[in-house]
Amino acid sequence: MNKLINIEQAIDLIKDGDTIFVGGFLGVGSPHRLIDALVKRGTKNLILICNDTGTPEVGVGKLVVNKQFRKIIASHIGTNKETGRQMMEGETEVELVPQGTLIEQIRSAGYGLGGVLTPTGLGTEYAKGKQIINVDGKDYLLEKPLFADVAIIAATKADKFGNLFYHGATRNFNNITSSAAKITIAEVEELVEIGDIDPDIVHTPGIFVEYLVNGGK
Amino acid sequence: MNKLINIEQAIDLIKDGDTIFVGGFLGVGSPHRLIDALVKRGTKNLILICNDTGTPEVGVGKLVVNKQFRKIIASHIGTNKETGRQMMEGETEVELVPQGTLIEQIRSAGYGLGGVLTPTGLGTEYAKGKQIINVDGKDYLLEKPLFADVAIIAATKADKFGNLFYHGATRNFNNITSSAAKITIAEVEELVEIGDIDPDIVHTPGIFVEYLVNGGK
Amino acid sequence: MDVKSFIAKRVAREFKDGNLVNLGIGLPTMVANYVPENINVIFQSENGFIGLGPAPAPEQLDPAITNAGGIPVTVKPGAAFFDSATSFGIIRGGHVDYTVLGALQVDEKGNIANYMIPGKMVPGMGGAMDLLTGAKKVIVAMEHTAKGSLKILKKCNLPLTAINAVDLIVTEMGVIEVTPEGLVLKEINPEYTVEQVQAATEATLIIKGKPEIMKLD
Amino acid sequence: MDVKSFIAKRVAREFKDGNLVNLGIGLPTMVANYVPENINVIFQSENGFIGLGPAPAPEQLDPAITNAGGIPVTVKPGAAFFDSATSFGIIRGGHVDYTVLGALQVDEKGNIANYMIPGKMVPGMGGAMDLLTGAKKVIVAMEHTAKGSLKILKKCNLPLTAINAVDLIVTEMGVIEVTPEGLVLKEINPEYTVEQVQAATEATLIIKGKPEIMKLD
Repeated sequence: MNKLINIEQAIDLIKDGDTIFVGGFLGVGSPHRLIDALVKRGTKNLILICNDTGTPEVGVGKLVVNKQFRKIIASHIGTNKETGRQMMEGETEVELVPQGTLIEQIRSAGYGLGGVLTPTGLGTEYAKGKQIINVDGKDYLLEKPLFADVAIIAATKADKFGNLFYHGATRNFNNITSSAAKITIAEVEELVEIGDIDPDIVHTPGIFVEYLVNGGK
Repeated sequence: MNKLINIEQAIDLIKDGDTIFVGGFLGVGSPHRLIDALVKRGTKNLILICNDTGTPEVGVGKLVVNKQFRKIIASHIGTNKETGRQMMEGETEVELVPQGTLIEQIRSAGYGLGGVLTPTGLGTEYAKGKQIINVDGKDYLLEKPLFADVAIIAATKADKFGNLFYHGATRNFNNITSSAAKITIAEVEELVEIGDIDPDIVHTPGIFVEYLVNGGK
Repeated sequence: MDVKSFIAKRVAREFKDGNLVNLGIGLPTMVANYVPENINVIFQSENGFIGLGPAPAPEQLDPAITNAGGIPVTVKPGAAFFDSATSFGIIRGGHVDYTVLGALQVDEKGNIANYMIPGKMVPGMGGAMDLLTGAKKVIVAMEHTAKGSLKILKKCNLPLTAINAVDLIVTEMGVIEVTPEGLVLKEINPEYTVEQVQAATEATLIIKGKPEIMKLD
Repeated sequence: MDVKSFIAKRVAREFKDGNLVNLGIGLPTMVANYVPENINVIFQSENGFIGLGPAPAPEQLDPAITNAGGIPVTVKPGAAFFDSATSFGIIRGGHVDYTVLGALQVDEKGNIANYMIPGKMVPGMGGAMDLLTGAKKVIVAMEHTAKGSLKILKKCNLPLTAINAVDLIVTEMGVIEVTPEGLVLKEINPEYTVEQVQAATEATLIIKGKPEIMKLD
């Protein structure tokens, strides 16, 4: 059960056409080395599910600039003009989802739910085409699960079983996406021995993490 | 914003007829001093929402023995014969809910969802009367939010703002129920100053906790 | 005092001791600078924490601690970090007392448009739809017009971020409350007449007696 | 070796290195004692952790670390504690490889009844419905009959805990696989004949060639 692989082995796991989760919020808590290696590899026709598309120079935005996505599902693309350009010119399909809905959709996938009901977006254009379900007199949108083939995430610390610990605001989407991908690869700043993370403070149980990449600080 | 109150003040906050969440799993992680004080006070006609009903001598089971509930919503009552007796003899209404469904119903209430869709219980008597929703060809039960007036929970450590930390398996329902009650009262083993719990390891943000009771070990 | 600071200072007067507040990017962020010293307001950052503090001194800078705009910040004692699911549970679940956002348009039903101009600017809703749906009170903080073009309308014509969401509009001209009857001019900047404010507002302002003078202290 | 240990030992042979396994109360708990030494199996405890270890020595006893039956246990290095929402996310989300439970009745459709006898015993489903729905493989570990009364039926007549859920039935008489065609007797305890096993089974056993001899090592 050795989960530690090198970056090239990690990138081998992402195939043309795959749907990928990428952790991070405007690049904070993103797996930067994995992203750089994926840019270098040039894997194409990917579907991205991510909170945002970073900037052209930071985080997942580099993959946008390199035109590796055929579709992007995100809550915000305003910090990366290239995403907007590709959308406007019809090069890349972009689906915008409210941030709180997006994370619940991913959680539904990872946690075995058929979806959740949320009031967010009711009455707006976002709601068009979505099923409305009335619960005790109140309307909600039915939001379905979102799965991925591979999640690439970042963590501050990991033990060799894959238990993850995040510092500061880097937890964001990393924690939940690990539960909803067939393969989760965590790029970690610090790798410690099994038993070196107090079980009370593990943020992501190691069972959600298939592979570890030692990313350094 | 002084959240620290004594046990009598805490029990004053629970009124006859209230719906209460009680944290704990077979008494592990239950607020034992608050329960004892509530037994002594004898507040009546309560609705209980709890994982289980403990045993006649341990945890929330003492409140069952004292006949303080008109209704009990729980996943398991088998360790407390008195709950079964009250149910069989029609003294107390008992609604049994799968454990994973129960915690999602409480989370839905606290997290602003209209409910979740789960496959758990499909095709069984539990599903009778529940709305079935088909998502992409698969059936799910619609499970609605469960709110409470007061949550009484237990934590290992708290700072004076109400940030909570749990040791071991005591987290169980305590963490989530705090989000779904109008008033949450946490009985804590150790009370520390604000700033004395590392923000990275807080399990329950203090905004979910209205009152603290110093319970001691 | 410049116009933006004036608006931010007036918004800050709405808060009460212990309130949990989320501030949007831009002008709303400035509100934090004007919270009265005699009250304790707690700020939430939707990327994953409660207890947002001021910008760091160079030696305090921690790349893992940024606000929702990706800008380095600090956290105050008693802070707690969490993942995006918890963050938006707090938001959607009604645990945020005030959200302060800018707007492209607001109308007399409390509808708000602030996330896209079709064909021109499509940044995405980020967390705005959830905040508008979930926060107990929504304050729009913005300049009264956009270089003369009206923003407070009878009916928004840009895609809505949320319906019936706005409670209060604070501009450099006055303070407008959204009521079931329409927009009530509650306070006015003495540098303007009621007629001037109405001329800068497409919706008909309801005047109940004489509007109070906008107070900043 | 007594009957229960015999069954537990055979069940343990199903596991592969790295499997995540949840063991029910009673006989299934004994399975942990027989995991082959050359593989590493990880146990989940639905009250909130992964990494369940053996019973504590007196000096190791920690009242916060108990199994789902409330019995003190230990955790192994690499363990992680979490709340009930995460615990059942792991269960419902298909992350548990095997769940091992007892049963009152099982039938040829893989239906299982193990949580109540109406009017007699209504303990509640606890986490069983979620485990039966979510685990990748469900193993029923039980004595073949209850003091002579049949338990492996054509059709369960007690209220079901889950439909089409069971994959494998391990008893002291043999190993039975639930297939779309019905129950296949895969292995037999050489102390019994096929006729004896069939006589103790209401459902018709499908025999494909000669059943293998039950092996425990």
